[in-house]
Amino acid sequence: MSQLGPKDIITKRIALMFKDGDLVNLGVGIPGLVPKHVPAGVTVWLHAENGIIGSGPPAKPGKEDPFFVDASKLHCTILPGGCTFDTTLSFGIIRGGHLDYTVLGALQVDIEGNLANWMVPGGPLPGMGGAMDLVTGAKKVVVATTHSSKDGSSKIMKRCTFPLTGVKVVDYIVTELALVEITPEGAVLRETGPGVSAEEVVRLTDAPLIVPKSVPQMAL
Amino acid sequence: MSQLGPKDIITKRIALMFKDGDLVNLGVGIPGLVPKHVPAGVTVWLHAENGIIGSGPPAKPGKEDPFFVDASKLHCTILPGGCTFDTTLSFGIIRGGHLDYTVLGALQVDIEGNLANWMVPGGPLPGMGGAMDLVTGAKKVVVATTHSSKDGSSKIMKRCTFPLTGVKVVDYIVTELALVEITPEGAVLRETGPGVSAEEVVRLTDAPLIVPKSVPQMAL
Amino acid sequence: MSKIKPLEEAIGHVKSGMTLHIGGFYGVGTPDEFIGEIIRHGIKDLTVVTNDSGTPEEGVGRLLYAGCIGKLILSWCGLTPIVPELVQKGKLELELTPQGTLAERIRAAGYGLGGVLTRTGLGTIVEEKGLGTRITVNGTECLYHPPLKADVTLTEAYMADKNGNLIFRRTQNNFNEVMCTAADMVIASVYKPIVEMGELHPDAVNVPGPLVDILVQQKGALS
Amino acid sequence: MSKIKPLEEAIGHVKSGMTLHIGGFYGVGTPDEFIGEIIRHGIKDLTVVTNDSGTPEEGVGRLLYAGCIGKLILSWCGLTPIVPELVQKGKLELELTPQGTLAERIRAAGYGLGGVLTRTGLGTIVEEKGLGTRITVNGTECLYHPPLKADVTLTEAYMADKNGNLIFRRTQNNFNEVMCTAADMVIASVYKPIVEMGELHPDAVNVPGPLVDILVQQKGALS
Repeated sequence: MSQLGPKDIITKRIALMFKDGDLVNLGVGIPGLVPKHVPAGVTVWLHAENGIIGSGPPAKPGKEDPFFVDASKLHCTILPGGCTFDTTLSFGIIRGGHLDYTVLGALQVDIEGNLANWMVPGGPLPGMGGAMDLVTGAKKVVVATTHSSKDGSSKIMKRCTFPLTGVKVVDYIVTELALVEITPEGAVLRETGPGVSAEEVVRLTDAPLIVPKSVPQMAL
Repeated sequence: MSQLGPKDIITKRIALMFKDGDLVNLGVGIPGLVPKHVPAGVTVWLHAENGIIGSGPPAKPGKEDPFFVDASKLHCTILPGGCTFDTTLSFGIIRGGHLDYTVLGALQVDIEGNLANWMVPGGPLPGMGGAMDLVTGAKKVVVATTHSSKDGSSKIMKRCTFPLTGVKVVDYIVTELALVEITPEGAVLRETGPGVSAEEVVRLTDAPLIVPKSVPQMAL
Repeated sequence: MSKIKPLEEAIGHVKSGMTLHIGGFYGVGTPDEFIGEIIRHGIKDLTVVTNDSGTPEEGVGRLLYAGCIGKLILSWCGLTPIVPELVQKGKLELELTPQGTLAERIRAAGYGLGGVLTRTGLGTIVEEKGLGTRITVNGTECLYHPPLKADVTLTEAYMADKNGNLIFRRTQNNFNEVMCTAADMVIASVYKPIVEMGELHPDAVNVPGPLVDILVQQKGALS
Repeated sequence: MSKIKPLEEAIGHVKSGMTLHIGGFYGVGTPDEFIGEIIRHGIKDLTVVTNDSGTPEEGVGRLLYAGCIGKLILSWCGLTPIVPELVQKGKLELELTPQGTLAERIRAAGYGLGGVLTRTGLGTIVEEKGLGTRITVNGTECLYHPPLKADVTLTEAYMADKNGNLIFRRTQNNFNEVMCTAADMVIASVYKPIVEMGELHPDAVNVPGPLVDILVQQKGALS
């Protein structure tokens, strides 16, 4: 039985998807925990919308470069082998299919691969930033989310009701209970979380999942 | 009476159009003579399609940079204040209206402002290179050409018959006999060459020109 | 004729009612002195195109709180709560645009293209609100967005020479480079002392000098 | 896993029938060793996208005279008289494209755009031959051109680090930078000795390393 908390289960499973040299963009929130789970020997290059590949750890206090922040507004550093560039190339990389993965949080996600993660109807209006570009352009779109909302309803829905970030764009949904792949046939339960049965996942999900005969647990 | 030969009349008149700081692209042939006539105190920045602003004189023998040629394949130098860039930005500068002038030769040019300068029907097929972009994008398109072909027919025609470089793109035609401006009303004779009368220009031109009451001679 | 001008003379070209491109991402690469000068002059009814609205104290947010902006075209305004207030009161027109589409719309204006064809935003509010128009090209559905040009671009650069060649540092570039191609007038606020022509590496220039009209030396740069 | 490979292994990825983007303008920025290796392997029926065909002895011209090319998409071929001969014999398909449109078509593929909208070529042979399709957008007539992607991009760079970050010198860049965004595989021929990561200035990089798959060190670079 794993000792990992829900967010670490989610982000460790996602970190294990990457192969050496992959280029990855991480959204705010849970996806920010992914880097600490990348296995030794695998180098993942982080991409930031404002024009960085290879953004490194936060700058030490007093050493902040006033001309250098990451996409979360943190004064960051650059790793050896990294580089910077303008917004058009940054989004060329995103939209041109050069990102191996984008990992994003969700307000809602559904079994058709629709994602809503930028706006709650009637709520504040922050703007979509680069999220619509990321879900449209990246080779693989991975949603990192707890399985249920605070009210107990499942985050994986039959159909999103909030304004969408992208239509039929999601490839994988990873929660602490399940790794679900969105396929043309439907949402397939590929793995369950540590100590969780397929039946349990199905019971805690408000949308039909395709359950293969054998569903392994995540190998974390 | 000017002592200048026909090509120097043409290119000196064109050089006098520029104001300090103008960005200019020069085609092959006669336009190459323009720089030597730019007046002292006026700095003109030359743009080359392959990604140069501020290309300077040819490199000295033995000092050629193998990674540096201008758009005529000559190993050139760069002037202080010049810079280099890729083809997309180079043509962004051309197509985005950032060139103050492009000066081009002509096979044919007509009073509607159509230009044919890249292909003789049945002749060799060199390709349009950047000429179609230049005539479409530059703020002012100036055609530099001798007034007549070798067979004695005028280069300024009623209607071009060769494959066009651009439709209704020419602003000025400068020959050793005339400076003609293409306007929505027609081709207006603005100036005559040194020692040439308006009547003479009209007689030597196979297309109708609008002749204002007073047509000054070029002030060279 | 020198391109280097005092701050007040440079910003004298910015008039009420104009459309401005303003560079910056979370304030990095935003020309702060220009923002202050616009507020000081009481310029109003600006259409501002920018990545984000910064905060009430930083970047384009300062213009919002000072009441200088009539229309805002950007991708993110999450830290300036005045935006929904002003929109609700009818005092601000807001056009939320995906960040990549915004950059390409500006580039299309600067590069003389007829517009942008992108799959980003298909089936979302971007299409529903008519910001992008669905068309089918080459067998693929896309949204068409028109070019987005400004009267004036306000940009910040790390280094410049007297010809206006600009070099940015790290993430200072963001929208600045492309915005310098897409306005009738480009005004740059330069961090480091402006150098003589020939002192910048010609291959390292981000924005060619002829695209830049006016250079303003930032205060303190010569210290 | 190192991106640095021997010449023969690198060009082993180029197969007959493929579409190649090949950088260079009058041979400057063209990876000469790659051209030689393709000829040596007898690769045929290539579709080559490039600015110009160089000369019989230089650049893409060598591939033409060696009979490696079935289709040529470029803006200029004035110094390779074999082109009209091969076209007349039906042995070569030729697509002449305005240089700026060619660059934007490649960029559209690399940047995930739906195509190019340009006024260049309106009313010319470009439209008559159906290379561009006239459409009206935003009240303006344009030609639409589809994106232009390659299986492999062959590029030359002045400097590179082991992550594949590339820097070009002077006019070596031309189509190289944009071509590196628009192919399934990018192979770079590097002039200067390839350096460790961290040795290139991060703001001076022209092509980010993750876009580049294979680096080949040019012969003599280590001398």
